[in-house]
Amino acid sequence: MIDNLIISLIAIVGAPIIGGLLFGIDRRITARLQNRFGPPILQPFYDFFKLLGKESIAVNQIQMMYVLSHLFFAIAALLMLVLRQDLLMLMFIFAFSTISLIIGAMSVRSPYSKIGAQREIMQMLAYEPVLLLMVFGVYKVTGSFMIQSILDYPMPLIYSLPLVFFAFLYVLTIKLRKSPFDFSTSHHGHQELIKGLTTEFSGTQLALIELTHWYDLMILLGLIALFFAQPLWVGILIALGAYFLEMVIDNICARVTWPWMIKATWLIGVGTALVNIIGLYLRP
Amino acid sequence: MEGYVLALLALATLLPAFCAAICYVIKNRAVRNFVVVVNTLVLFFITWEFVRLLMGSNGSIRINEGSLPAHLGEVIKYLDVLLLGFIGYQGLKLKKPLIVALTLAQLVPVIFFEFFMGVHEPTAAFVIDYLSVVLILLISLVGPIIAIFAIGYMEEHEHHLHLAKTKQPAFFMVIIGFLGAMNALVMTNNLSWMYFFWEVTTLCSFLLIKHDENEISITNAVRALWMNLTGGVAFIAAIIIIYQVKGTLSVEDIAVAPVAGAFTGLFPIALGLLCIAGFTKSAQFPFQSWLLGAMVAPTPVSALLHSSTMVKAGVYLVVRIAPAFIGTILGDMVAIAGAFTFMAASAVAISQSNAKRVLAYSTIANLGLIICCAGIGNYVALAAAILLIVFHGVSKGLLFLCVGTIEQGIGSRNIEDMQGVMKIMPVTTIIMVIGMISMLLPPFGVLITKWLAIEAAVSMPLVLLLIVLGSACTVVFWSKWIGTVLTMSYKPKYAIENIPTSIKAALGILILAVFVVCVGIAPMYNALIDPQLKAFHLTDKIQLIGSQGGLWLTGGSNVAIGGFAVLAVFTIILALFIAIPYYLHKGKSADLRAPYLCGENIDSDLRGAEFMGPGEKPAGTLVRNYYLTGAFGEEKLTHVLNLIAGAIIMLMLGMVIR
Amino acid sequence: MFDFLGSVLKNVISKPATRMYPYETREAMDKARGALGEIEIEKCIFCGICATKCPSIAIKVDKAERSWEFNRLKCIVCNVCVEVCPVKCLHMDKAHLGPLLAVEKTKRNGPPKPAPAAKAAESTN
Amino acid sequence: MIKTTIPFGPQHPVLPEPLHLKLVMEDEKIVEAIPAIGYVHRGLEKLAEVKDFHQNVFLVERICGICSVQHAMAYVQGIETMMNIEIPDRAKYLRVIWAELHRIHSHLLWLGLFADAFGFEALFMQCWRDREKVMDIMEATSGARVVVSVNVVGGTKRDISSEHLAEIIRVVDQVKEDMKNMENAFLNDYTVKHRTVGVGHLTKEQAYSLGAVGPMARASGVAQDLRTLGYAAYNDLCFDMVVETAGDCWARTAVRLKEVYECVRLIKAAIDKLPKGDFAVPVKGNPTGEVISRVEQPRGEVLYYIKGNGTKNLDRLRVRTPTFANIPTLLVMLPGSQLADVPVLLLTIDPCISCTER
Amino acid sequence: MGLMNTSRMKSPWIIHVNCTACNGCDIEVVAALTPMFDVERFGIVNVGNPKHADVMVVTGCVNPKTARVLKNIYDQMPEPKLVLAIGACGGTGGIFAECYNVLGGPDKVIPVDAYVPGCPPRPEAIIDGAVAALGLFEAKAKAMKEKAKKAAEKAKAEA
Amino acid sequence: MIENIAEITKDQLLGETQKMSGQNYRFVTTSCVDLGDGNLDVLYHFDKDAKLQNLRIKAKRGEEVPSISKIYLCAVLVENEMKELFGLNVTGMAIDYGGHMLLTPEALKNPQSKITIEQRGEK
Ligand code: NFV
Ligand code: SF4
Ligand code: SF4
Ligand code: SF4
Repeated sequence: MIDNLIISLIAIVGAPIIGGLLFGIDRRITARLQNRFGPPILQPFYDFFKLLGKESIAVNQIQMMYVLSHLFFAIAALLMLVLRQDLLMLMFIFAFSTISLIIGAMSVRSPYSKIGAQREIMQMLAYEPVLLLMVFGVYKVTGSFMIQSILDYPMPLIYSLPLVFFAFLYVLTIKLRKSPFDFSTSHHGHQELIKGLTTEFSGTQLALIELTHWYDLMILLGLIALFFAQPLWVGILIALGAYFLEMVIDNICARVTWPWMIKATWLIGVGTALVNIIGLYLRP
Repeated sequence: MEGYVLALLALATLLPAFCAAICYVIKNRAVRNFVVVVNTLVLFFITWEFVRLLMGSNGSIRINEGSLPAHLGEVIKYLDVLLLGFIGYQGLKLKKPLIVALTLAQLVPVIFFEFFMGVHEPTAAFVIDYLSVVLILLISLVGPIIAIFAIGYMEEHEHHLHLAKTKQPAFFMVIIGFLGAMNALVMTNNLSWMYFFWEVTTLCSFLLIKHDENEISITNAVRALWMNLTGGVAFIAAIIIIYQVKGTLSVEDIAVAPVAGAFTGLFPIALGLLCIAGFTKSAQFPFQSWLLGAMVAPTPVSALLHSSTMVKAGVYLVVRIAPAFIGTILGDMVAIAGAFTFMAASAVAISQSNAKRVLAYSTIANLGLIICCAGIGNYVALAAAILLIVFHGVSKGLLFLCVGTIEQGIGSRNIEDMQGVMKIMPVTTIIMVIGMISMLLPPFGVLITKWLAIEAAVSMPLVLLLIVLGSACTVVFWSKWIGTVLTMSYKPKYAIENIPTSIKAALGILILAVFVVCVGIAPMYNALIDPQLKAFHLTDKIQLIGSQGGLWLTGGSNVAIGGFAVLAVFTIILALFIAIPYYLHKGKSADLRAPYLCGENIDSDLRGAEFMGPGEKPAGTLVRNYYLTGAFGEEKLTHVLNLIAGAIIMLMLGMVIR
Repeated sequence: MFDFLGSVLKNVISKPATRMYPYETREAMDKARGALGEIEIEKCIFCGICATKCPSIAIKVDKAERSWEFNRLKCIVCNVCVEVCPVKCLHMDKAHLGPLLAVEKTKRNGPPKPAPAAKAAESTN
Repeated sequence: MIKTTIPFGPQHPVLPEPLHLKLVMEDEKIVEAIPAIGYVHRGLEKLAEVKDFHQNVFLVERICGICSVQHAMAYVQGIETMMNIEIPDRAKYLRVIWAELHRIHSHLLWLGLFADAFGFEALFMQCWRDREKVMDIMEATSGARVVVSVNVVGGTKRDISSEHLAEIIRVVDQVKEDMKNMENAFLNDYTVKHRTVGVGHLTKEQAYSLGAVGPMARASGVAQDLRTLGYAAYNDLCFDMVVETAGDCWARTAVRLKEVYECVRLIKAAIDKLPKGDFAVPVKGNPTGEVISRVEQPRGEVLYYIKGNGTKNLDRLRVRTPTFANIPTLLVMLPGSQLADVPVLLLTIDPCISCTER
Repeated sequence: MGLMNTSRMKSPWIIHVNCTACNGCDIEVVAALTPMFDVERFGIVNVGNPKHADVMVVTGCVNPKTARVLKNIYDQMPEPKLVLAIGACGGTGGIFAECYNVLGGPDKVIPVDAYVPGCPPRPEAIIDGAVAALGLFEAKAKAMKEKAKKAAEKAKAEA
Repeated sequence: MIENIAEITKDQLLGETQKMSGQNYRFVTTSCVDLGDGNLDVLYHFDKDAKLQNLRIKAKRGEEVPSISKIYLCAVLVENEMKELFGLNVTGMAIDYGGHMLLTPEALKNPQSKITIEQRGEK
């Protein structure tokens, strides 16, 4: 019990620090990929604290609540991860976090954030099945939904779930809102929806959304690491490698459109994951 | 003891019937309201007593044929014929040959079977086990609340229609009678009696849908009638076959796990027919259209049909006989059919902008999931099925009542018109949003059952894929609806809406129920559902236990292989609930700015919905939700989906025959 | 899909194209038009040609007051005044000028015009 | 059925310039798009009537910073015809060199912004990085990066020294090299093609009857480029027109990309043939009469109508810019497209609102 | 002074508002964001949304239509905020100051904190301007706090 | 000085334009010139194979001139502009901005016409 408490605390405090740093490195590397010098590595933290110090303005007065629930549920999902709980429920909790933001974005009357929210919903429509299928593949291999049992499983999951891993990487691009799938909101504001989902969030609210991104990143990287759970450091290295891959993909793709994304994700993501899973069934 | 139970039983069935009669005879509003309230209270009491008695018993409360008044069987037989006769008469009156034909298709076998075959009625006429009690709980708690809601609603409704003569007496009669029939249906152990109550619900629903007596409601009522009569035909056919094969009509004896070699011959077909009867009643694809058509009825009717009665009869039947086909090809096909309906209905719901139709499709989807779970038929799946019956009933009842209230408030049931309803009807809106969240998100029950269903469906990849795709679709239609009703862009002067007391009471009780069933999921599961599952004598290794404020799956060795601590997540929700009033209070209008409109807001009006358009003319902004009609359009999809669903059912029967 | 991969990877390993201004400044181009330099007011004869030729009306010359007033924030750095000045008392700086924190006009007053006045005084005398 | 209505612009990160559109949509399909302009209208044509005709060169350069060289060129050529000034040959060639350098910068700028419109940040950065090389050479030869002010009535303001000429050749060759990479990304990349191929299709007839000009028209197969008129030194440089026939955004990208190569060729040819001698002649007198002067801008044909009255002020200076002619194509292209394609379509006409509204 | 202030200085997010500019300044502002000058080194990002921005970069003069837009965008920015006016137009209206549809520089509509002269100013000059403007953040933040305090007191007095 | 210019009356305008369109000319633009005292010259420029063909009509400020946007849709912008800046009353435009395409309703009317001293004083 006490162990769990300590682990949770470390996760809650440590995740955003590492996540923020990773985002800083991301921005630096992205800059380098574009032949620029790039911002300091600590830039995300500067942004975060600056945002905390801004005047709080809002379009309606309970916007903050959605942001908080966006954050809380992301933390809850992270805790489920570090406490090695049910993977499937983790996905649902994680989805709750996103839905909070969607509802928050829809509750303000800005047309851009509303359309951004609609697009985010479409993204969920695209990636949710893949995430659930991934969980299912994990179960098929380990015989349990608990993350604990993945860690206990003697062989890295990647051996049995290579295609599922690929599908997950695919979805990761959507979840991290990287190009080519950055249409609900993009980290640089040059798109038709201004900032999409986050258009009407500013100051502290935006800071908290940033913070949630950091948690999200850690959760997703954690999930990647799970595929290589034995030994853990390989998992972490691969997770970082996957993140680098995302950065590169971000920089060599144009933004596609969401109808294409849904089609492609259901075909490629769901397809490959299914092939893998059916393979598992056929395997004696 | 026996006598007391008998009295309770009589009360549960006959009191509603009696109250119904009073409602019809004494056409006085005050009396009617009084009767409805008394009926409610008595039903609550009965439910409570049943639970108490069941807890004290060894698994079920049984009432033998012998202790019933003599000739009850005879009476029911005659009533049966009378009922069919009445339906046939309705068909004649409306000049619908199809209905007459379907009635005859039942009447002939019924008369033949009941009067000429010399049927042995089973000894245990009524067996009330945990499953029955769960449904009684649902029927007798949610049903009367909807009746209470109807008091306020119908007043307004009739006011709206400018009726010369009120039709409320008939309305309340049918509604309350309906509850009695449902109660009897879930308690009886006699298949042919169940058939009688089944047909009573069919008739009641027909009368209720027809209530407004305009062209469209009559058309839709007729559609509901013939579809359900089709199910009735399947039912009576199944009864005859079962009696031929098994020589008994006792549900208890039928619903046992098949011994090796028993699942051959005609018996599986009978089970398949019963399933089809269940499909029609619970509006599975391709029989979904009657339930959608039923939306024309006044909202309490929809609420009743969707939450606690009618459609639940269908899934009840399937779950009830599920042990008989667990692990067989029939079970697999039922699971596929259910999962397919789940996916199909969820997908079509995306394209709907009519709130009630969205709810209807969601109902169909959830019933599909229940049936799917019954088909999968392992320990976890059946637990999911029964839990979902409860959660869905409570939440859906609530949602329909909310939509009804909002519809009367804003004069539209279109989701697009609900933008900003938060300002006009804040309380109803918040209740509705909680209701919707309870259909979609953790830690509420419906999601937990979806989670259980997915965890249970691991043995069937196709079913799993369908569930997974379907649940992605549910996210779409719920979240856009929630977002729409919550739209508000400035500190509104909350005009707390003025709604009739009865509606307030109904909404209040139901929202409480939503929370109670979720918070109390572990005890509820342990007390009511686990024993039932034990009684099914399932042989799965994976078990479900309720502890630590949540549900946990365990493998053979008591190690958790999955689980969810509901209470932990409730803590977060609670924290958020504390945050709401804080931020409501904190937001000063000085901090509130109009939304960004590319710099062309007409003025700094906080409503911020207008911008300066071309030619210096003001224009309003508006964002409509996406309905993806290109991909998920109802007209386009329905035919295809119906064909597929029909094929699945044909396949089901075909495979069983082989 | 991966047509740009080579370019970005090349970018990662090569040095960024960024000029590290303000830490490193590059040399100003020859004849670059940075900003109009300080007027050599002693040379100016207040003929007003610069003011009339300036396309942006950034210069005001008051002959009587012997003042030359320049609005830096209006100047479009076109070099015309430099070209037309008969006594070449204006010149163009290659480097640009720093930001201003307020609108300010540069007003330069020439030294009082002693010679003709003295002459006039002499002649009357 | 209620339809989604949203404003797009005037302050919008996709477009650096203020253009407002009222978009009416069904889901994300545009059903109606009405442009509103006037956010950059200054009334410059009127101002030109009170400045003298030499000063007006600086004024018309500031109609727009992206195409200032050609604006000045069109203006001074107009005045020169009116006043019957024959400028020295060297000035003609110098004008071509600067104009084509300017065209390269404008096209690279557009390519970058276009890449940004479909969310390809790295490509945007790459284009602008290469554009900086052109800007540097501009500054070296003229003293300013953007508004170079090299054209004056009667010739050019300065000469280009032979070192700078060599430098120019080096730079344009380098740009050409770098362009090869980008060309691949722009024309072959799957995701890019997903966003450009078939988007904003205009047939040849549509393009012609809507009065499209420049790359817009040439991408639809309308062979029309005013450099064929042979003003300045274009007659001697064997100018090749770039024409594509697909008529969609992809074709327009292709036209502009290939025009950069053509510019490079023209610059090198001009430097090759650059005659020795003076680069300006003195100007006396004032313009009088009416004249129409046309020049091919990066975005297409610009038309100057100038009316002089014998004084140093003009009676009327009228400018019809290419974007002005291309905006009507939006009225045809936008309805029926997707919201996500709006930035792409807006940029595909290479909008320059400051030119449009003057 | 303090974490907050360092952060403010190190993370100025800009919104680029093109009023009635000739594009000369605009492309130089954009050029400052691109590899050669890369102002992201200072944490500057063009967010394009007033609700996220700290610094407004205005190019061009204002005409009646853009005056309206400019005011609106400025009002939607949260405090503390700065305005940086670019170019001759941004200062006084530049060469267009005498046009019939030009009101003058943006300081006719909103308070401007720093001006960058030039037509157009080089990206280097724009960087200089941004750096100079950032020095004003501290005072702005203080003023904001003061204002908030006063507002709170007033609210208390009313209550 | 301008080649290929035909002087026509404003009643001939639509017919002549129709002819131009029949000969497959491309519409370039119109130019409006204020001659003082409310007299306007309107030039219509057409182009075929880089050869210009011009029409010139004379009108008074406020006078009705038919729109050619039915023949050449692309003329709407310039006709709206003439209406707004010169006060030429162009009728029957395909898209009518109601005289507020470029300017706000509060702005000076017809700003590009020759403004007399008194009028300018108002501004
Ligand atoms: N439109 C336009 Fe221009 C060009 N090319 C010109 O006249 O850019 Ni601003
Ligand atoms: S032109 Fe030269 S001398 Fe004449 S006023 Fe100007 S600065 Fe002085
Ligand atoms: S440089 Fe040009 S704008 Fe500046 S003062 Fe001299 S003439 Fe006027
Ligand atoms: S200052 Fe010069 S370059 Fe900048 S907008 Fe004004 S005229 Fe254009």
